[in-house]
Amino acid sequence: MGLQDLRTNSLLPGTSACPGCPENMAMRMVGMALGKNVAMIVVAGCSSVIQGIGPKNAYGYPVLNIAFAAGPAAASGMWRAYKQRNKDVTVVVWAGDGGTADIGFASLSGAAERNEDFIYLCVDNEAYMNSGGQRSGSTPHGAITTTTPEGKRGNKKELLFLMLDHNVPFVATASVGYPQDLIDKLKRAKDVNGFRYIQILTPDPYGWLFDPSKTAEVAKLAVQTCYWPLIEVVEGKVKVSNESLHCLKKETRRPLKDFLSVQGRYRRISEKDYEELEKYVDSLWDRIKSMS
Amino acid sequence: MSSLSFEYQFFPVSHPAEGAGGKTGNWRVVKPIVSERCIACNACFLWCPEGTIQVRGKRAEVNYEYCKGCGVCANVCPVKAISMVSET
Amino acid sequence: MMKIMSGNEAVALAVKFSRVGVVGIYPITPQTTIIEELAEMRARGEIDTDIVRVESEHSAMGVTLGAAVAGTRAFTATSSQGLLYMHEMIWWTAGSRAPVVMVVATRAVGAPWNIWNENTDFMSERDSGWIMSFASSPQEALDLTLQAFRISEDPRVFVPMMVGMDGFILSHTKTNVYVPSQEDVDQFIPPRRQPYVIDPETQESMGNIFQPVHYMKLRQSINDAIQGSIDVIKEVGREYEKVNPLSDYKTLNVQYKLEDADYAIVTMGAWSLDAMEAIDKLREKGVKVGLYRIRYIRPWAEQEIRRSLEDKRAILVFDRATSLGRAGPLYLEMKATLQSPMKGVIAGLGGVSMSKKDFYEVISNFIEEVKFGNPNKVEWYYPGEVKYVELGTPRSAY
Amino acid sequence: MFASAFPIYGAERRGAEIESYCRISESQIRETSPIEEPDVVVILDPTILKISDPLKGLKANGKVVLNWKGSPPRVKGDLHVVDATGIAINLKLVKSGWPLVNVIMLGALVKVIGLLSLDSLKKAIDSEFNGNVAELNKKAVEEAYHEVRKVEQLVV
Repeated sequence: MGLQDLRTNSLLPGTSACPGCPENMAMRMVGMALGKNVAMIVVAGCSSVIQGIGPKNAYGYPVLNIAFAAGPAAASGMWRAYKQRNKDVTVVVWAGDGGTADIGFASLSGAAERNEDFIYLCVDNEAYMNSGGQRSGSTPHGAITTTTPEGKRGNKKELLFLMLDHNVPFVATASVGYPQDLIDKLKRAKDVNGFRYIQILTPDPYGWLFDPSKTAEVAKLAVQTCYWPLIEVVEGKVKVSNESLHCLKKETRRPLKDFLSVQGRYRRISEKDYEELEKYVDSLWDRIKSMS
Repeated sequence: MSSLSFEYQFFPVSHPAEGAGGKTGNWRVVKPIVSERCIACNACFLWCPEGTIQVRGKRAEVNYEYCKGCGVCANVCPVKAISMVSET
Repeated sequence: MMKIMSGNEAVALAVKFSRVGVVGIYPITPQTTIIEELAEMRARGEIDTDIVRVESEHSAMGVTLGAAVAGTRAFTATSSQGLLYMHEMIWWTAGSRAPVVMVVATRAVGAPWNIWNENTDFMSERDSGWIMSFASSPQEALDLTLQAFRISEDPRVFVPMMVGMDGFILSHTKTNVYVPSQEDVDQFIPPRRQPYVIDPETQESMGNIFQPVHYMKLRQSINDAIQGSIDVIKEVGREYEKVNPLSDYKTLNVQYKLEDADYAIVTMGAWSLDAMEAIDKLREKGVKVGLYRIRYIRPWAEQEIRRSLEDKRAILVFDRATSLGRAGPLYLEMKATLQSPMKGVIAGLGGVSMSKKDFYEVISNFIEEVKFGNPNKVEWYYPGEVKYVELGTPRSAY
Repeated sequence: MFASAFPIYGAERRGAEIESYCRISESQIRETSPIEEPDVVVILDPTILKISDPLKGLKANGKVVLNWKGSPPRVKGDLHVVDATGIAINLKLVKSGWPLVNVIMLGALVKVIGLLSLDSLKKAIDSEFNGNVAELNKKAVEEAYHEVRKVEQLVV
């Protein structure tokens, strides 16, 4: 399929997003992958603002905006309503890492346990960016946020593994640095029944402190340095994307500092913090290897 | 029931539309200019956060009404066909 | 057909008759047997309702709202802590203007733990933008739940509606209930109507940011729809007589021996019936006292209340709820409606029971106060043997 | 006939004391509060007599229906006893180790108050239970109906 055929307008020009917004990139890719028959639930976050001012809406999908913690629950009601009305609609929850790892985790976990039939997309920018960049459970060790000016102590909450432990049919990670990989995963997810979880790395120029024109590059660096894995787990079987295959061996990984040094949020990390982050990457891949 | 007036009824409902966040072209300080080096590869289309650049025919075209001038397109262009030029 | 059943069973039956599409449920005493009954009905194949057993009340309302905006009839029920945990979603549902129905089996709110009846949980939602009615018997719980679907799905209204009933006292009391036929209910409740449907076909979205003035207009719109629902409620009530010929819903609120009364007492919920027993006793002694029972908190039937009560010599308001630091919410509403001398009594909190004797005593004292003193005050009443409560209060040494 | 029945719960724990009330009337029942002066008290668990005062407020000629085995205790009121526990165990009406005496006691109650027939009690059982459970309960209430006996007490 040529790229020109992928122009489902999931997002219309003139959004309220900051320039260079990675969430908008991801939203456009969702449109390219899932086509028209989609209904969305957007929980509190940047995307509540990005849609712009009613009665206009910058998203090309019908959206139920909803309170922070209620996305997975509302989606559970929504797909069942479509089913009762004999409508073939893909229900998608769109949430940030705060909505996913923190305030919304109970309802996410509940919906996953019930194997509700929808796609949950977590756009992970590793902090509460909509309220100005406060730390979330998904903020990595050492990162400076407005509430951790000394750098966060403790690692990122491992949502990937937490969701895998729910034994849902489809779990994947993706990065806006690699659109084709994300689009392919979304297309495959669309054809799976039951609960599907995809966590998409969306590097935020204003929270991570880099030039907004570099959003795509930073999203690639995260994958190249193996900080962010591109994997897909279907029915318990792990598949590592081509872009991440080099991460399986420590020797072939690109040095983590190539990813960290382009971001202002790591400007104060010590040698020990750096080692801590390297250990995080090692354990991440050890765990992925142990599953395959 | 048709005789009753429902004029007081108002619902928080919206519809897809361009410019829901305003005429965002005004946000720009630099603007992307596409040169003849463009090979119509679609990389800019794929990554543009606003959907304001599309390949028509053999060259990418920018929708300046809404382009915010973030410069992502210039960076992802494999042949450096897009340059960011000051608005002033 | 008459059957013996509890308030919770009656509500479950109403949900069945209303052909609800999706129910989001989470257990909490004393509401739990509603959802257990619905689950049993589903297991027996009596209903097609999709029952979602969620992980919290917040999610129960989330499911209910999601299903409602996507085009089905939706229901949930809760109590006390659950209602409070759901609070955010109750407001979100009100703002979304999604017609949904919820039953609240009322219960005290902790701390400390208390599972018994009190109406403060229910009353604490009165600013949220729902139509709120309160039953006084299992029969009324059934009737009001059926009417709630009709009222909230009326295009002149399009506001969610909750039905309250006293926990245990109604939820668990088994008594005679007139059960309507499915055919009559089908005639009464038309296919679902709602203001918008979130669906790829309609491309309608709900709830992104609106300008401040649009937000304010929306709030006013909800306000006007709730106030305007008074006519709809009466119209629906009259039509409901075809479903239950024994019923009387011509007015929002209910009177008993009020017309020639000098004194009026105002109540809400199950204990209104105990109060009626006391009124009969007082009438036997020649005391002209009558009862006005509030069946709707929102909308507040201001004119109806004025018409019924403005000629009374004095009014006594019973609250099974509090606004701590002020007075009972019913008393405050009545104060804002009428100029008459008025006394507020707060009683029956946390499961303290009020018998007809207690009502007799409180009402008799009140009439004495009107005759020989100033009745305008708020009193906390402890009945019978718990009149004097010894409190062993430990104090920390600071 | 009108009826109204309701329990007073604590949190749900097997074996803890609970109270439950029932009113029966020719006319609509309005009172919702606990009964303070009962005409009849039914006691399912005899040990309650030692730890509490279930007969408080019992009317002067009020009746007591007590689940009891052996020589009956001296209590106020017009006492009737039946070994409901024995009937439950015989018929294997036992759940998680607890003899289920509540329905059985209804058999005795129906006999003592004489307002309702044994047949209508059986009908009620059929509307509440199915199959073998319904059959066993009907058998049990029949036994209780016939076995309940009035205790002649000396007025002290």
